[in-house]
Amino acid sequence: MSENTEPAVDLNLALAHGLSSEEYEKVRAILGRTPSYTELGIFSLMWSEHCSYKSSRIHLKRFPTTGPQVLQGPGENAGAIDIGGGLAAIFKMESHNHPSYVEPYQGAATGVGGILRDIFTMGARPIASLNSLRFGSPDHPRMRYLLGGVVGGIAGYGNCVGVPTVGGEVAFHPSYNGNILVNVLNLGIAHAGRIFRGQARGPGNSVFYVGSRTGRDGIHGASLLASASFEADSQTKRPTVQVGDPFAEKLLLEACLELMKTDAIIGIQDMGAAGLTSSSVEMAGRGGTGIDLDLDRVPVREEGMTPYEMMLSESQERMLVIVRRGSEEKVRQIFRKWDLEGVPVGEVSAGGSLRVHFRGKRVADIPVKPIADGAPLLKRPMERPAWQDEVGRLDLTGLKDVVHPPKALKGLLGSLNLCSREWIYRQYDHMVRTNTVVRPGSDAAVIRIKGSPHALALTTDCNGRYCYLDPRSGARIAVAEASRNLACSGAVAQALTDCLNFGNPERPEVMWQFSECVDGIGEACRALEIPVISGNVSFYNETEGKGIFPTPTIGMVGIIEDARLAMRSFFCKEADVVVLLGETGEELGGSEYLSQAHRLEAGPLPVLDLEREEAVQLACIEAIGEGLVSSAHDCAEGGIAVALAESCFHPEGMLGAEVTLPAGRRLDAILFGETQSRILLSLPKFNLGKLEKICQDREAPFSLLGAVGGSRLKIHVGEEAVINTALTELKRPWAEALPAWMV
Amino acid sequence: MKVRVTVLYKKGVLDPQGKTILSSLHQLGYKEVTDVRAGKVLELSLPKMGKAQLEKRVKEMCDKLLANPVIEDYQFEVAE
Amino acid sequence: MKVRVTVLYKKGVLDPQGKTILSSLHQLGYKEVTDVRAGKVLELSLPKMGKAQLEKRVKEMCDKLLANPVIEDYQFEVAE
Amino acid sequence: MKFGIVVFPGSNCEHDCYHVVKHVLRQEACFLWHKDRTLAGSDCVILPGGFAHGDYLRCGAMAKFSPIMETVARFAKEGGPVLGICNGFQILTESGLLPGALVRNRSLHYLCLDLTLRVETTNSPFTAQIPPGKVLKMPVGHGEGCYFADAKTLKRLEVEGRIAFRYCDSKGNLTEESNPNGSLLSIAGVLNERGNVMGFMPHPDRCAESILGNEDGRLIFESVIAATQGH
Ligand SMILES: Nc1ncnc2c1ncn2[C@@H]1O[C@H](COP(=O)(O)OP(=O)(O)O)[C@@H](O)[C@H]1O
Ligand SMILES: [Mg+2]
Repeated sequence: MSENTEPAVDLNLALAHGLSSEEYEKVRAILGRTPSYTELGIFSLMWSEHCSYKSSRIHLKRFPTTGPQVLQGPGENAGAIDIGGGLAAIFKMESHNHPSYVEPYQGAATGVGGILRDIFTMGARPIASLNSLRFGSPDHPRMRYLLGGVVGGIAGYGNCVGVPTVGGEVAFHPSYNGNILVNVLNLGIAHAGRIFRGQARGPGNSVFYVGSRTGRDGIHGASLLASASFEADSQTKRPTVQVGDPFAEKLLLEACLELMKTDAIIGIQDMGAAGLTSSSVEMAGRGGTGIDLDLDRVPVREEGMTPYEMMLSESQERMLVIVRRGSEEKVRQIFRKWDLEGVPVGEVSAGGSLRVHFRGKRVADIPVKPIADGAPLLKRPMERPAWQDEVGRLDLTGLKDVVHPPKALKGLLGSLNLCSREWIYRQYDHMVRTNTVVRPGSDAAVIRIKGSPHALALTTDCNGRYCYLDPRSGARIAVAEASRNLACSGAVAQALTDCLNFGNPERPEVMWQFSECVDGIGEACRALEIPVISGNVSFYNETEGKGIFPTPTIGMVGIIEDARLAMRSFFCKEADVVVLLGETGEELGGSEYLSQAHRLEAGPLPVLDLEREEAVQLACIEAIGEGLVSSAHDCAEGGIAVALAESCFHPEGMLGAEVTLPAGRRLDAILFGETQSRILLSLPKFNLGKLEKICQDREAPFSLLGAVGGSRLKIHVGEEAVINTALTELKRPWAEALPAWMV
Repeated sequence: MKVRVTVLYKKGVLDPQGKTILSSLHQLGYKEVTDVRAGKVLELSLPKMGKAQLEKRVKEMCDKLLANPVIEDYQFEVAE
Repeated sequence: MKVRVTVLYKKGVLDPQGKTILSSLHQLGYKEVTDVRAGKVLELSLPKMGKAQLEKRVKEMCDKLLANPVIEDYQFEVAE
Repeated sequence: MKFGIVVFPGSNCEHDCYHVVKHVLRQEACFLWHKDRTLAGSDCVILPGGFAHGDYLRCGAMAKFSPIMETVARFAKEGGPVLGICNGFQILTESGLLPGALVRNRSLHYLCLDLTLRVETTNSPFTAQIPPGKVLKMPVGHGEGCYFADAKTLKRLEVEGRIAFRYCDSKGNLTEESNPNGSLLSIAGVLNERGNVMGFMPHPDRCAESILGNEDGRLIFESVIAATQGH
């Protein structure tokens, strides 16, 4: 399509691009004229929900984002923290929900590719990924296909690039029937003094295009796919999904890291969603400069591509690099070595405008500042849903207590939400790079840092049901649980990234859920002193007016001082004593048990006292740090009974336990209630005194439950033996549920 | 009878395998090859049946399972 | 012109993918399918050339790169 | 001694091998770029794991044409020890330096987990230090590790004692369940005729340090070191 056959720009075309009429007027005001077709495309991308965060920005400001460890907070491609020894950990989480629903393998694969680029664009070598997945009802006819495809795609891409996938989470609930969630976290390591940023400085410096060629991939993907709900009839309008090329990504990664050892780079940014447009506008915006682009030089893989298409293409495995003048040859050389494109496509300019040229014509001329910073900022209406009070209530009178606890326990262990995830993580190469000290299957993954005594612990957490029943508390609990998982590995939480998955922000109740969750995260972060350093918002996870459970996934990273002390969650020594940090209340609200045994999703959430939480975690970390402990496991979904059973399932040889829990009013609540701030420890008896002392000093409740040993799990409540079951019998449903369902 | 189903990426969709094989062929000196597309082939064995019936059934299998219309095109033919 | 190269496992080499697709087809109710073999197809674009020349070159490419004679058989035909 | 570790585009365990050789075993190590033709004085060549050329088309299919492979073949012919790990094994079979081929796992899935395997011959530079019949624990990470060769070749391998390792259960028995990928004869590693080239699906590079909970992989590296230094 040549320029004169491009459609004429008017309000209707702008509306079709997803701009509102006010936004279109603002575009005309900024330019002082009607935009060209290409310019309209550029504005529509930059001001899409996905790129501009227009609905969420005013809320995200409420996150705490600073701390002495923070080297880079939100606003760059990823966040960075100091991990000592002159090193930085750089990490971020991102969603690829909609594409994964349409084409699970490629959708998930390109999701991994995108987040990897966000990390290595900052100068870090990616060393670990995690994935947080949500699927619909197990009965839904597409779910097997979706899960198989998503896991295959994550494996296919991550394994090939050589970045281990060391952990994650998976949950099933009908609210995700029409919108599964695929959130991927990646973490890389860089020299703290050599973090690269996405900024275009120094007029006259070259703008290089590196990586794969540009095709007509996913034009309007970011703005339309991620900024509009799915409707049943929209099947045909869905744009194509990109196919990932992990081999090209691997070459791009190595080439970029090699280039980063030179002094050629002024700024660098990946071309992910919104491609050439967002990378050039954002880099010029941060650098306070302009950029001149010559599209005739952009390497393309299809014939007849128009400027509009080139600017909007979302082809994967590409980067834009601002190269110091005089270093061009070095860049060419390195990219030639790796058989990749590496060509200058423009120059940094002083004028403060993005000027795009094609076949001798200027096809776009947009002042950068107003398009980058002037993106609409919406204060969308919020309203607490009318049904919120109702779902928060729970009347237990008339609800029968558990009759056959072993059966109930086996049912929970064999449910898709709680069963073993090994079928998934054994498809992920979780050992490549030989840093994985604690593999998937424990509370948090642990990665040693070669050349440093420290290790990093990583986890992702979120309970969507909690966030639906009480968004603020649910989000607080997600942060607390993530940090507790790290504590169980012996790590002190340093910072978090988030992926906020919500429904349609144009609905006031969704916006209210969002705002509540942001506040919940903020509260917990302040109390536990964990800053938010990066994140991602995914709205419009909605089909035919029905949104998903609000799902603010938390990805968290902590440091273990001495990598050799990294802790796992499995009982491993006969005759160790079993201790509970924290106290078991009788809180059934929101629990997995209620949902499974009584089909009830209701009730007040378990109370989270952040001071108590901190005390328990600190006691756990200190005990591990002093080498007192043999295992540590947090009590989460399924309550203490499930946590005990999981602790017995040591992958290299099961080991049983016999414990006694204090009696109370309801047996189901004692066994399966999800009271917060509880950690199960096992330790040699002679360390008990020291542990008790630590707990006293920290004011963390402490109780002796029993001892490790044998091949059965025996649980007494008060005087009564309520569970006495062979481990093999408990483990079978747990181990077999997922593979059996997948068949 | 045997039906051979060929599934290739749609035109315009990146084909990383095809691209990589092309550059290997070039390195080996087969410069005359200008493009490679890589896909899968599935050879189905079926009892004898009428053409219309066959076409209907195989088309259904392709739409439901063998190809994803979002990124792939398919075609099929009777092989034997 | 376009040449379509089809690469399938030799008889005697296990084809788990074919088997899996077969059982999925059965689950979906396509019981009439009695066997599935899964393989690769490579569509090469070449300039026009004589048949003998073409056969020679493509055969070479297959023997050297496109198929592994230990496990695979290939065949090719002019598609367009 | 000096280990040369070949880097193909898409290799991703080259650093892992380098780390073990250099920092764990305190030997010399260098990277060899696939486009070069020199082994830089290496006493042993390692073809590391990964996805050379993305493993597009077939694993190892394109890597066999890298210029360095001619040099590696010559080195092997002269009796130099060559160890192909995982993707390196696939490259060795594609290049014809080892017989057979590695095809897709029976389960169709990539598999990353610890396995047990049994050493079948100590008559090679890679296994000489391992007690005969010993069961080792090692991780695998592959999607295409199912060893295939025709009946004649398999027979020869057996007769000539060129099956180096077999997957087995923890007691050393060959069982259906302990064969993770469907390999014929449960083969996990094979040797060339002369015994100086070994292809091996498991990852000794991933289990050579106490912090990773397993040091069985050291035995293979230590065997090569002893064999070379014994010369
Ligand atoms: N999608 C996944 N990919 C990799 N590992 C996973 C995945 N889902 C769960 N896991 C692993 O399984 C274990 C159990 O997960 P989860 O039940 O969420 O733990 P917790 O309740 O302690 O947070 C963890 O080690 C986790 O990393
Ligand atoms: Mg969790």
